[in-house]
Amino acid sequence: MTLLLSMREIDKRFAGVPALASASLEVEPGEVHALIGQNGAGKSTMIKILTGYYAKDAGEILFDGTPVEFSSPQEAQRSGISTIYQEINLVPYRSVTENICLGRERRRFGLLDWSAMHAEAQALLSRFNIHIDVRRSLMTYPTAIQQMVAIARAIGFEAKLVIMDEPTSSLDEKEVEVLFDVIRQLKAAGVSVIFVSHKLDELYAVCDRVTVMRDGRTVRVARMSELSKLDLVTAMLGRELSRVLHDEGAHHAQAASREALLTVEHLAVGRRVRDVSFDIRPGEIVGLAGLLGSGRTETARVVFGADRAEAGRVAFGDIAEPAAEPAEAIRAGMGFCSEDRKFEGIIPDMSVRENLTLALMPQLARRGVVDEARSREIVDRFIQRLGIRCAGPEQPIRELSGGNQQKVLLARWLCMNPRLLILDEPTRGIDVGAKAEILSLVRELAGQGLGVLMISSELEEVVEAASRIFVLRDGRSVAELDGDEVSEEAVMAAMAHGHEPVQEGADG
Amino acid sequence: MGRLDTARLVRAIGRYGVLLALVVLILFGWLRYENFLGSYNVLSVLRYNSMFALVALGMCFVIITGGIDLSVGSTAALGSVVAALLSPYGVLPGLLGGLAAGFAVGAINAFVIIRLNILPFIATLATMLAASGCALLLANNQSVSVSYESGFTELGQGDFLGFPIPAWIGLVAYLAGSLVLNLTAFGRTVLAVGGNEDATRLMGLPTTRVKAAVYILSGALAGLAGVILAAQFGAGQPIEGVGWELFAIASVVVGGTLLTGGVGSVGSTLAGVLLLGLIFNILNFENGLGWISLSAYWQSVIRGALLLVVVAIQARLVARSDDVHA
Amino acid sequence: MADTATTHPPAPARSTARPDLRMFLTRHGAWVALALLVLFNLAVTPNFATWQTLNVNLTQVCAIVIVAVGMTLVIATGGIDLSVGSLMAIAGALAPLIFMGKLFPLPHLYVGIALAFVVPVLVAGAFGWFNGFLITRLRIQPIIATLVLFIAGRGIAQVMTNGNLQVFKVPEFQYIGLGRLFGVPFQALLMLVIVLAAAWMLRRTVFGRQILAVGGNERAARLSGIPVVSVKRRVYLISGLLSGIAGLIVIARNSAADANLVGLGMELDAIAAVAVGGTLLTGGRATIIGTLVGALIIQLVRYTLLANGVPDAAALIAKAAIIVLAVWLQRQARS
Amino acid sequence: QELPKLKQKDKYKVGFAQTESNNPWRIAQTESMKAEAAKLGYQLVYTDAAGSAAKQVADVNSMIAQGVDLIFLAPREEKPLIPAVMAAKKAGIPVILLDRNVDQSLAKAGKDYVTFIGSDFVEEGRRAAEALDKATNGTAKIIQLEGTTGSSPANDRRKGFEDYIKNKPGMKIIASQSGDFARDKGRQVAETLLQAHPDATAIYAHNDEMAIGAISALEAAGKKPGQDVQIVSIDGTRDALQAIIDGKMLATVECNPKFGPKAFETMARYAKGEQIEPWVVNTDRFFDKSNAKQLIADAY
Ligand SMILES: Nc1ncnc2c1ncn2[C@@H]1O[C@H](COP(=O)(O)OP(=O)(O)OP(=O)(O)O)[C@@H](O)[C@H]1O
Ligand SMILES: Nc1ncnc2c1ncn2[C@@H]1O[C@H](COP(=O)(O)OP(=O)(O)OP(=O)(O)O)[C@@H](O)[C@H]1O
Ligand SMILES: [Mg+2]
Ligand SMILES: [Mg+2]
Repeated sequence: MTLLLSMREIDKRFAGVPALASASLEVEPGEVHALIGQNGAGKSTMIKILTGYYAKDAGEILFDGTPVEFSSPQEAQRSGISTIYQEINLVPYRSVTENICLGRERRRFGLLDWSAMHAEAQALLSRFNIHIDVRRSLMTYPTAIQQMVAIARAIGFEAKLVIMDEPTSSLDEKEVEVLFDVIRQLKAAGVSVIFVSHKLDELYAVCDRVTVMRDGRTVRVARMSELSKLDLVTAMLGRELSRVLHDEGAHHAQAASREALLTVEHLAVGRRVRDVSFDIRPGEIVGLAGLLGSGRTETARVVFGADRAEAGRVAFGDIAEPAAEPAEAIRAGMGFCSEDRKFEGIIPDMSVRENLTLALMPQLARRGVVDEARSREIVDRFIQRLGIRCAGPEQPIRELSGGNQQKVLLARWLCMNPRLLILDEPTRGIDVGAKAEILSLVRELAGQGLGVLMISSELEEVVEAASRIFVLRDGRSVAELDGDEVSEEAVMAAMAHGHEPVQEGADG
Repeated sequence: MGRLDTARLVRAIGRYGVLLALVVLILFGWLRYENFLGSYNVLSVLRYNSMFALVALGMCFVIITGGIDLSVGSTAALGSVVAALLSPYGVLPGLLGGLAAGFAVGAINAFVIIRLNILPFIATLATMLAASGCALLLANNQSVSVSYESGFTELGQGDFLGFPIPAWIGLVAYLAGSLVLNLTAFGRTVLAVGGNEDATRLMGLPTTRVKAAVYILSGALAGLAGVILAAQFGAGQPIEGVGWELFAIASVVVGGTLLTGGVGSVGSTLAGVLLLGLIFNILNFENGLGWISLSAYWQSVIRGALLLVVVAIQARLVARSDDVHA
Repeated sequence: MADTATTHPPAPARSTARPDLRMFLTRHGAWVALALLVLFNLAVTPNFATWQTLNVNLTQVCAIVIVAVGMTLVIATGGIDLSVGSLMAIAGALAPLIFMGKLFPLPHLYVGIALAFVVPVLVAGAFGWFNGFLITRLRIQPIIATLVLFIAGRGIAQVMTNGNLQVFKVPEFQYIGLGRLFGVPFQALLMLVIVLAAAWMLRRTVFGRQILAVGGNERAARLSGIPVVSVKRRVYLISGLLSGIAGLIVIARNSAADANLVGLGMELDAIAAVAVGGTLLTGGRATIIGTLVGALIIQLVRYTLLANGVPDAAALIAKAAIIVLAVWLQRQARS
Repeated sequence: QELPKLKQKDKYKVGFAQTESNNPWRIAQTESMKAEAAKLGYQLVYTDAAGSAAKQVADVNSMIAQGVDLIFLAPREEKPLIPAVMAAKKAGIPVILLDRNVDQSLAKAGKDYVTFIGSDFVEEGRRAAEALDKATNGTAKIIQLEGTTGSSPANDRRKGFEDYIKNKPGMKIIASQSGDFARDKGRQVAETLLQAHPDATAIYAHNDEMAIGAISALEAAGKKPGQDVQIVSIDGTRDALQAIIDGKMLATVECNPKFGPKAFETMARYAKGEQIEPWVVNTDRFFDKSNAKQLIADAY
């Protein structure tokens, strides 16, 4: 069979630092091809080179049998390569329709035919079981919807190859299932798919073959079925992943004996959070589970003082009032790692060091002057401890791979020694090795008395890490699962009970 | 149900806040001053402000892409000089000459911003200096008479169906502008580029071309304003146009367009132009009442204060409509 | 897993081996441009290599640099301040009113002079704070918020003086513009102190870091506990204070305060200096020393064109070309 | 069409369209107009074009809309104000021009507007050159500080001066740059030009403000104004007269801003039906050390 895509011996350096060294990738027609590797292995770079976003330093690319060198994503798209990039790359202020239809507008009498385009957008989204008002601006929808819009946009183009760079990192399991159906439909229609993900189970569910990258090189190409999970991980990391033990029972017992660290009662904000109550004790990891849009993020933001509560009580330690500003919450000993890395997390032009010590600055300063030596020492320690892959602490954070940025943001809060840490999708886009590392770190800190509120769309992760789980549905707490009750099935049941497909705007 | 309706209302007021302010101001003038809504005053206000309207239209497109064009004032001056120099050869040469001059400045802006990768603020600040230098050189440091024989002055001083020709030109430009922004792929791409340029590029849209186009459009419209300037006042004026860019930016922003790009409306820009233009007119009428003979200094204080009131209200409304659907 | 970083081959040292011309230009573009200008003048301009030339250029650039330092901080937070020129006019109009005893009777001339140094600067600062208030509290975009005082501020100064020129001869007050310390113009020393203090502040202090964080990503900064609102208000306040100082220097130098003209067009000069110096106009990155160099470049360009008799119209074009060239040099290797 | 007539009334509503108010001269002019109107009890509609000819036309139009009886117009420029003059004529409102005229090929005094009251910028430049010529015996290396580039006083004062020295072989302009009619800018330009041309023996400034700036530039460069370098300029401000008394300046040609009395007097004459001459000449005095001391009291 002739190959649809063949990238050979690709080299790419950024300011002298190699990101790709003789990497290769081959995709057959009509297959779903997995591309995996640790954070910073070069997957996204490989894709951006293919679509002409970056220029390669060396190597050749054959697409559909002919050598190509796209100079812009536009050109790649015209040749039949449709791409969903890792960071959601859409235009937040514009409507959902525009985000889907830009670039292939419907026209009537030479002018845009809005009604046809709205219909088309609606139709595309309904393939994903999403029924929203496509006229509203994209930014009014949560990350997951935005991700689906990006996917809908990409498959809306007539393409021979669809590239998905971590499309599932902000989706929950239901949505992921829907996405897989769509991928299978694409495959049946003879379209090839490149699928990047850190969630290994997903790969086994849809992918035919896999290319494993490590340090900018291609280290393994195989049929998915021929490779066990363990082999896959070993190939990725270059060594075996020693399973981190699940010592939940121990600190669970310890936690139960103490006073509540955080108590939230009947919290309400706008339409998203109507009546949420939960509590966290020191040393305890509490999970907040729920479907997309159930109000978890909003709840967390209010607790942290980023948004104002309309009703309800938040008590943290001996403070009875909800914080009015994040600064206040931070002073009281809270940390909050936002789900939106790009817009609420990194400060792109600042170095890794400055990003990492951002929240710590007041403590690092003596009479307003930053103690650089201490900051350097702390940063070095955390780069070591979390295995952050960067050229050095002075590298601008925007040059880091997505996963490594996430680790820096985690470190921003860990270095504060907080009493309570709120993690909203903390392992989004993080490779298996690092994920295990982060989870064990969180557990270790909890062992030292840190309270953790963990929000994650990966049920498995929540269930594994948390000793108690509160379930939200439509902005209300509907269940509390403790100790032995915690299981994926139980959470799922609580989440879904009486659940109707989330619909928006229908009642407007 | 009721809640949603108020939400919508607030949003609508936010969007049409300028319009509301405009209506209030007109009512105020009508009640307070004699002849304020007389056809003489209305038509001459329209005739005069049509130049600013054209410049603001171009600025609106530029700002929507997240850029800015400080060169419009001196581009208009340059356009007026070129048009005046060519006016003896007829209406068309004068018109095209002015347009071409504006087009050229716009193209230089586009080149400097896109090819040399220099921020719009600085690039257009430089062309603002350069265009005014060119205008002075071409005009030999003096105003250049237009030809009164060739009919060129009709473009600025003439009427069509009892309505000033410059106002017609402005009206047509705004209709076309609104059509382009809302009903063509180009217009939508302009909005997208302003919303998130990188994403738009990754979405496979021709961001470079669109950006180049808006600067050229802005230049050409400024050139057209220059043609009207020359025709309306019978002279190409190399030193006119000072502060036009700020007037245009203010109109666009008062109209509710975000300077960060991505959101904007052609119609409310026009309302913004009329609002700011009327403030000058009203101050002149106020002086005529004889209650207080305002010195020019108080006038600028009042203008600043009025601008503040308008943008503060606008900001409030936008913030509230944000809260509603954020 | 704790040693992930070390399982990778160590990243090669970042191209220290290659003395790359492009890298050099990026880092020192502004200095290179300045050096080229000086060389050009040495070769072409008559009587360039004299102390008096240095003196003339230094004293002419002081006001711009002082204002541009404030502008750099404002721009670093992602804002802009168009009102600087008007604030200079207000401070400039107020000072003579005070020391000439027109506002309130003075017990002693020296009291008046002391107040004339302090009050106008504080008033300008208060107006700067007002800018910050509009931007943070009413959430008005900086360019428009400061446009308000750009328009009204000069009007206020004119109203205070009824537009009249205030002429004075008060050597004690004029020391700020005419005095010399160890043979160096006092205003140049003042400028140097301000530049160094601001540069140190931006690099070393928490406040400096906060300014850059707010400019780099406001939402992230807020979620990291940075008091975004107060950081912004403070930079506009500083910009106002510095404008006030610059206003005093200008009137002292001229023995006259002219509310109509003091600081006219200053905002564009200052912004141009900031940009030529290599500060990103979108915020998040800034260099004070760069701004100093940028202002020197612009000053020297002006000097060169004047001294060589380039007609004003042509000088405008040349100035434009040089601004573009200088900024382009900076951008070269960054992309 | 005939020149509009003015009815005789007790009280008039008159318009005064000022060009700008950013310099002492303009402020003195406005004050003089306002004072005179107040004295006569007339209602004055005052507008300020902030330096824009186009806005000034719009200002005149708003006066027409308000139905004033007569318009005093201080035209920003010769050509672009023609439409304003014509619009007023069409609306039946007489116009009197102050301090600058409009292009005579397009509009004529006595036909399109009543008259022009003012002095002659070209003549002012010529008289300044003459004074310098006499003081230096026809030998001078001159630095010229021009007014705002493109403005008509700058162009005319330059023309008058340069025309005069054309046939004086000993008088040469060695540098000429714009100081924007402003003291600060004038000083900075003078500082630079003196650095590049240390051999200069005279400075001609298009107004007094720049001349004062030049004096402080000379002092900063360690030269003696009035001895090493002669300075002539135009306007006749109090500061300039003081400088003449102090021996720092050679002479200044008056350009009197106090238009009020003459303007309203001319208006009254016109209302009575008198035939007005096309140019009501402002006789400008000339100040040097012979008369500066006596006259400084009524300088503005
Ligand atoms: N613009 C850039 N400038 C400098 N270095 C870069 C740039 N983009 C990527 N890199 C570097 O290239 C390497 C590969 O990055 P890439 O984004 O391709 O990783 P990835 O495999 O997609 O990782 P992840 O799973 O975290 O998304 C990383 O070390 C990163 O730091
Ligand atoms: N499938 C959907 N269809 C329509 N609207 C949705 C959907 N999912 C979420 N939303 C919107 O998002 C709001 C809640 O978002 P929020 O971020 O608070 O919840 P979340 O549980 O944290 O979700 P996420 O996991 O995406 O962060 C809902 O009120 C709704 O307006
Ligand atoms: Mg990636
Ligand atoms: Mg969430």
